[in-house]
Amino acid sequence: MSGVSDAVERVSTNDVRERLRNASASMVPLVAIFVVALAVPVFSNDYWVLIASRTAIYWLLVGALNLVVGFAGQLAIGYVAILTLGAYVTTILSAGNVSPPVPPVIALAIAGVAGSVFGVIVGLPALRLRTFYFAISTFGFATIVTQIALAWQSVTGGGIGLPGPEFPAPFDTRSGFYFLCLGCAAVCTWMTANVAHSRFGRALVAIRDAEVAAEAAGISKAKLLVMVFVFTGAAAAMAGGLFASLQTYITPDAFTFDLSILFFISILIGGRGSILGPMLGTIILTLLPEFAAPLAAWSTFLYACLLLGVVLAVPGGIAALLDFRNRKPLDQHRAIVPRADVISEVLRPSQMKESLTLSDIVLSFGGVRAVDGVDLDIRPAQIHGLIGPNGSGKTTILNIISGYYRPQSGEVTVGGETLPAGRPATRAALGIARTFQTPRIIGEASVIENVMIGGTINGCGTFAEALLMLPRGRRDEAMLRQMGLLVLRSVGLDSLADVRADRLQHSELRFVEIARALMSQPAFILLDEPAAGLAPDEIRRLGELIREIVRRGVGVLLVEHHADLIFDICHQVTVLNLGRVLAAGTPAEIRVHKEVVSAYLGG
Amino acid sequence: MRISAAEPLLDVRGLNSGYGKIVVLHGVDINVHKGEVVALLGPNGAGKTTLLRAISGLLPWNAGSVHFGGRDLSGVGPRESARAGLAHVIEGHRIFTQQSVTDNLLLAAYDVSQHERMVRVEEALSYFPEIAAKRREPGSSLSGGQQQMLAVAQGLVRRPKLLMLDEPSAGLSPVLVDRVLTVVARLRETGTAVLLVEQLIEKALAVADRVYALARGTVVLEAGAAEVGLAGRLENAYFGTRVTEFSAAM
Amino acid sequence: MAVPRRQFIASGAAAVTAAATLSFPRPAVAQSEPIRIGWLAAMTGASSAPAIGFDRGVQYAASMINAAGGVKGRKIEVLTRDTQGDPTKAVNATQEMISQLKVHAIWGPTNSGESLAVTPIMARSNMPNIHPCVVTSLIDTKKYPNAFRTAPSLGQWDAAVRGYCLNILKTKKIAVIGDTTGFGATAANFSVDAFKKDGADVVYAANIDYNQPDMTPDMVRARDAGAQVIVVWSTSTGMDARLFNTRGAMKWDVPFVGHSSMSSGDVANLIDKREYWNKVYVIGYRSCSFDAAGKLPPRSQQFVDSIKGKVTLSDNLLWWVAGGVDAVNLVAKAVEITGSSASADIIKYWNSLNKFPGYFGDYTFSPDQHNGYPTDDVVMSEASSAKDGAFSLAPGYKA
Amino acid sequence: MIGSILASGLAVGAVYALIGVTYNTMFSASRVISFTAGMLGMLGGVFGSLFILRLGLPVPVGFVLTMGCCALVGVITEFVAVRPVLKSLDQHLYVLSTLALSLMIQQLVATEWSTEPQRFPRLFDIGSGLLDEKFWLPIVACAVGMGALDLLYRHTLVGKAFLAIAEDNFAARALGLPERNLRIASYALAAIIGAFAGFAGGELLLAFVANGALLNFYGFVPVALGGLGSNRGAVVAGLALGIYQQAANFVVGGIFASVAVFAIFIILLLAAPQGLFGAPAVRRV
Repeated sequence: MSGVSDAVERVSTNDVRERLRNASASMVPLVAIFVVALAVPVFSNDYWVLIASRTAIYWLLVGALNLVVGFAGQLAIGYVAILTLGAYVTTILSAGNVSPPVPPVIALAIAGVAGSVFGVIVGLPALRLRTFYFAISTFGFATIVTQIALAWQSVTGGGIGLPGPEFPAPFDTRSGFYFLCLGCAAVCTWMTANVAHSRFGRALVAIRDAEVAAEAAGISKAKLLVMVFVFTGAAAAMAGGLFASLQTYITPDAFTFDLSILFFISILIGGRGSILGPMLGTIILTLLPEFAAPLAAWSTFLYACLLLGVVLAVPGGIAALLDFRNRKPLDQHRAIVPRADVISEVLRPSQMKESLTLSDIVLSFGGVRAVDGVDLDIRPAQIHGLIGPNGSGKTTILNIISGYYRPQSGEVTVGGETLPAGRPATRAALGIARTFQTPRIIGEASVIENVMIGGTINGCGTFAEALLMLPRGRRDEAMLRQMGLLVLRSVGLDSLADVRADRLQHSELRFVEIARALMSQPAFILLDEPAAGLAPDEIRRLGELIREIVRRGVGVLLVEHHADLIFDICHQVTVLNLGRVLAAGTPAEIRVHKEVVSAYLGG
Repeated sequence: MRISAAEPLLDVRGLNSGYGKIVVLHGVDINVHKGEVVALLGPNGAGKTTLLRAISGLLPWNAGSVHFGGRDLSGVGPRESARAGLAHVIEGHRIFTQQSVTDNLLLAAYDVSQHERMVRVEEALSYFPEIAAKRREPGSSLSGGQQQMLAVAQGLVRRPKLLMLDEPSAGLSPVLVDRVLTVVARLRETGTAVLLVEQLIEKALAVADRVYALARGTVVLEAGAAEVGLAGRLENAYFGTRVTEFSAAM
Repeated sequence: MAVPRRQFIASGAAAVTAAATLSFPRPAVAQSEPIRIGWLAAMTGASSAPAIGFDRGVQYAASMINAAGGVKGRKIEVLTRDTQGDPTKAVNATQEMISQLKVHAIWGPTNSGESLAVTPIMARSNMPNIHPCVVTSLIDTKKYPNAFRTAPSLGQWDAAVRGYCLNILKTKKIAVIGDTTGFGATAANFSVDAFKKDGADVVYAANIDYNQPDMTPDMVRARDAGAQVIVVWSTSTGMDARLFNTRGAMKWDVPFVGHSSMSSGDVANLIDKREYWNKVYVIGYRSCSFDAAGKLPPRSQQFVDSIKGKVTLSDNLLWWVAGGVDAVNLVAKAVEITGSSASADIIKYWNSLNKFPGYFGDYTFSPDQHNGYPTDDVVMSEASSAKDGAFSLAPGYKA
Repeated sequence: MIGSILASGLAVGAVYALIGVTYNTMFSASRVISFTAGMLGMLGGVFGSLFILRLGLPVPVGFVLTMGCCALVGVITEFVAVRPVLKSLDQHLYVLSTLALSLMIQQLVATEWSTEPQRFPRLFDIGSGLLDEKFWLPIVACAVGMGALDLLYRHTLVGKAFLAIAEDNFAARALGLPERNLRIASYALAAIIGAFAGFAGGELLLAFVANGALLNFYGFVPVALGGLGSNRGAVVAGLALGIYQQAANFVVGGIFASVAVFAIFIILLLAAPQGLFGAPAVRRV
């Protein structure tokens, strides 16, 4: 995509510095915590080193699980299953119950591999099951694993269990082992942060909060989740291996369901989509019982109170408490001032010469024919207006084009090439972007992040590259952020780039959606009532913006109730009524078309 | 502006409302007098449905006031407004398909005293013989038009002072539309006020005393249903051209 | 974003100060400092009954010694941590006792799951440890020279049960039932193997989920297999009672032999008819058994009299209380004789014990034998005969 | 042999089914799946034992008190764990709030009642062996409960209002139905159903704190397999689950029984995510 590479070239050094500052700013507290953690053995004793090791191990798991629960929003409450698996694999291999003894470190690595496989198995139901169902299924796996550990006595030692692996020097002392755990935790945190700040991290959040928009941006939920499950599984299993060594001995009853709940809760009281929050959550929940030793009998109760308190008082979790940047008030009298001139920087002249064509589309829900043999022809560099009373099938047609609905007959083609029906995730790559009637925005993410979602498919680095922050991954980030800022400037929202999206006004969200659509350098944009809820002057600016977009050769399909806007900017207008085309032509023709007027006004 | 000496039954002033961040209504002023049929017209997305929801308390409003029968309805939920005699028949004839016609009506009579309920139900059914015949059958067995009648009947069960109908004609054949609208006419005779949201202008004008046209969340036109050249003015109001002139003209 | 950092340092600092304030001068230097005994007790959570019983003994013994002026002027200080039967909590608590509370000896934990996890940790710092947990592998003078067992091992329990079934009841066809917990599964398997070794015929063996509402299928199978005795390895009173009720309903007079949970008071509440509790024989101890004349052994009787009014026995077992007392006394004695509370000295003293007269039993340890409880003192007793925490000997024993 | 498997299978199945109905009743009133459902079953047993055995009250009094207390718990659930999170159902905060509440209930019972199973009173003392009341009581209770619910839903206006809210909450509100009070009422109702299950199954499952978590899961399985919101499905799936579980206990033994149950649960759910009588997923755009 030449336009994109232009953008990359245009990444000036201070943009890069800016980007690094943003990324590192969020890292500062994490690093600080690890620095303090490093000092624990120095000015305290083995007891606190043990507790610290435990915290580090839990965080190793929670940190990774955070991607599944906190970012992707999958309610995986049974992750102790993978901890258990990891613990047993590491222990059994290094004890040599089934094979010649393996050095613990290698056993740990093998456990990681096993964990990533098992992680996918435990995770896959998420693609098919509703949230709560998925939660229960993970809980099911947790039970199955412990029961098998109990039954398979010859290998797992059954009820008596096995002595945990002992790591070789320098990890054979309390502090030596602690630094091992801390190291693993640090690496895991670094990787999670990399993913979180990459297009993959944003895609996960998109799946959580705006799944439909995510699909429209070409994000494949299945692919993404599998990659995350692999990573999380590996981390969780390795945490298990370390856990086994820390416990010095593992029995099935050491892997209580409470442990699973602890992991899960740490994330949620920490706050979804944050790394610092869950980390503090883990630390607090691990330390709490130690300070409250006399209250042991009531620990669970207090724990539950804490949870309930957080849910009711601060649903955003610790992260929300610490989010100061979004506390400072926004300028109340701000206005959206699109910069038409910037559009020329954002969009390269579209090469698309053919038009997007709908031929004889029929789709009925139940008995009702929502769309009844509609033909439509959206030409490049033209605005095609689509109007009609409620329930005349306008939005349905948009959903057919963008692949959410599968028409019973008829097809959608671009230059004679048929678009796969019912597969929304393919559209972005085909150069078709869209906005939604009610903005599908990730409220908890910043405006720029929301916009960058639209460019997800433009990235070329793989998940692994993002994980390890390899050059290509870094370049993707630079490019996307650069593009994002440009696009925001073009729609006139660059001043709000780092603000939480849910703090914006409705009208601004509409422009954010357009910005997101522009990110993918589309050949066609489908706008679903972009003017709804906008003030007259905003509508005017919207009109100018659309005009400018079209000047770059993009074809626009505009579904709108504001007749004035339609007649103002459209080249072609199609009027629908009861799923049929009532009339089509230039605004002038339509404006005087008797049937239209009556149908539109009723009568 | 037609000023009436009598205190209006429903008096809405400077109402702002919407969904979450989306402000749909910008300072709407309308009123309905006792026994009067008022049609609320306007293009899609103008905020007609939103207005009805705000009045009946289904939607909270952030500014302005609503008085019904002299009572301030601010912060009052749909249940209280219904008890106060303000019945709202929402769009899309959303009746309870799994329950019988009679039960649907009994539910509307939830607050009515035990012995009174069946009386009210029969009374409501008397307006619609065609569904009275199907009183035992589940709502799902009714045709779209019959479901709409049932929805209207639900509104009547409470013997409301004001009945708000949201697009009762949507998806109905012309014949059925007339059936529903004749009921409106009958109600006027019994002294019940009606606030009617309609797409079909002619039909609306036929039964209405007054019309309001709503566009982009504000009242762009108020007129007597009988005034001449109304259609043209409506058209302009709809398509948003020279709106200022019209509002100035009023 | 400076605040989180501050927060963490705050809690970190709290940790450190806590460490500072709680840490004590090294035992060797101060001879007047109290003798600190760490007590790892599963006081709450499931199967907390034994710990509660032990605790009464522990507190009683400590108060007695302190009332008498302590050991050479040194008071006994019992530091209890409630592990709730959770190995993870036990590991934390043990490390806390070693590095933070700087205890001189540790008594407990009271169940094997926890003990398995903490024993290596104690061994690492050579912490003198006494515990009543049965799992055989817990005692290993090579790996854990610091760990001593003052109660029978699983092997000793099983020997008693097996001996009773084969030699006294003279049964040949055995059914073995365990629950699905770690202990149940292990003990059952162990028992099955041992019976087979002794040439007995194990006609039925099963693990039952203790939440299973109805035991009929398993009981019917056992009967059809021709079982003459049913050996039960479970700590679940619910499961025990269900087994008894099923046997009663089946009008089958097969004896139950096995774990002492079958004699717990909870079972009494759960059985449909009192007589369903007959012909149930549980592991007991000579020191806590009434002979045919209904008398306890003299030493035990004198102990019971001495604690009368101070410790309630009605709702728990005598051997728990006695065991708790003995644990404290073993530590106190070690300090008294050696005049030191150093780990090495305590362990050295324990290793020298021969028939140390405890209330629960006579303990004998040597450098390569840390199973201190005399096998012959493990006997079977009538489950339903509980009186002040003691039981009558099962039929067939000569007093 | 088969007889006793069927007897205990149907009995526990009936309890599971009623807990499933508890889940459904809460769900249809609020679209919330509450972890407290199983706890209510447990409380039904514990309160029953407390009032009748420990406090020595006559059975009818004990029964009424048990239902009353549990109804109260249900109402508390609505106020504490459900209403506050209704605004943000999509965030699934209800999973946490109800989980927290159920943990509290469990902990309270464990410390204030007992961690060991306690006896539940013999109510009628009718039958023995396979026809023992502990087996048929839950089954009868299930039948009675479903019958009563049917009467409520078909022949009382409140019941119809419950259905109305379940079918179309918005329309119900527009109609002027007291939606909030009805929601509270259905939480009380749900709690009573759960308590009823626990009470009827008391002789079988005993008054045991661990039953809470147990029923939470085994009560949810019928809901998932039968289809969320479908009581018919819950009953069918519940009874099936009971028999399957007892058969598994018998065939593969205690240790693998739970594995068998979880395995079949996950497999069936993947095969039919909406369950037997469940509604298909709603359109997203």
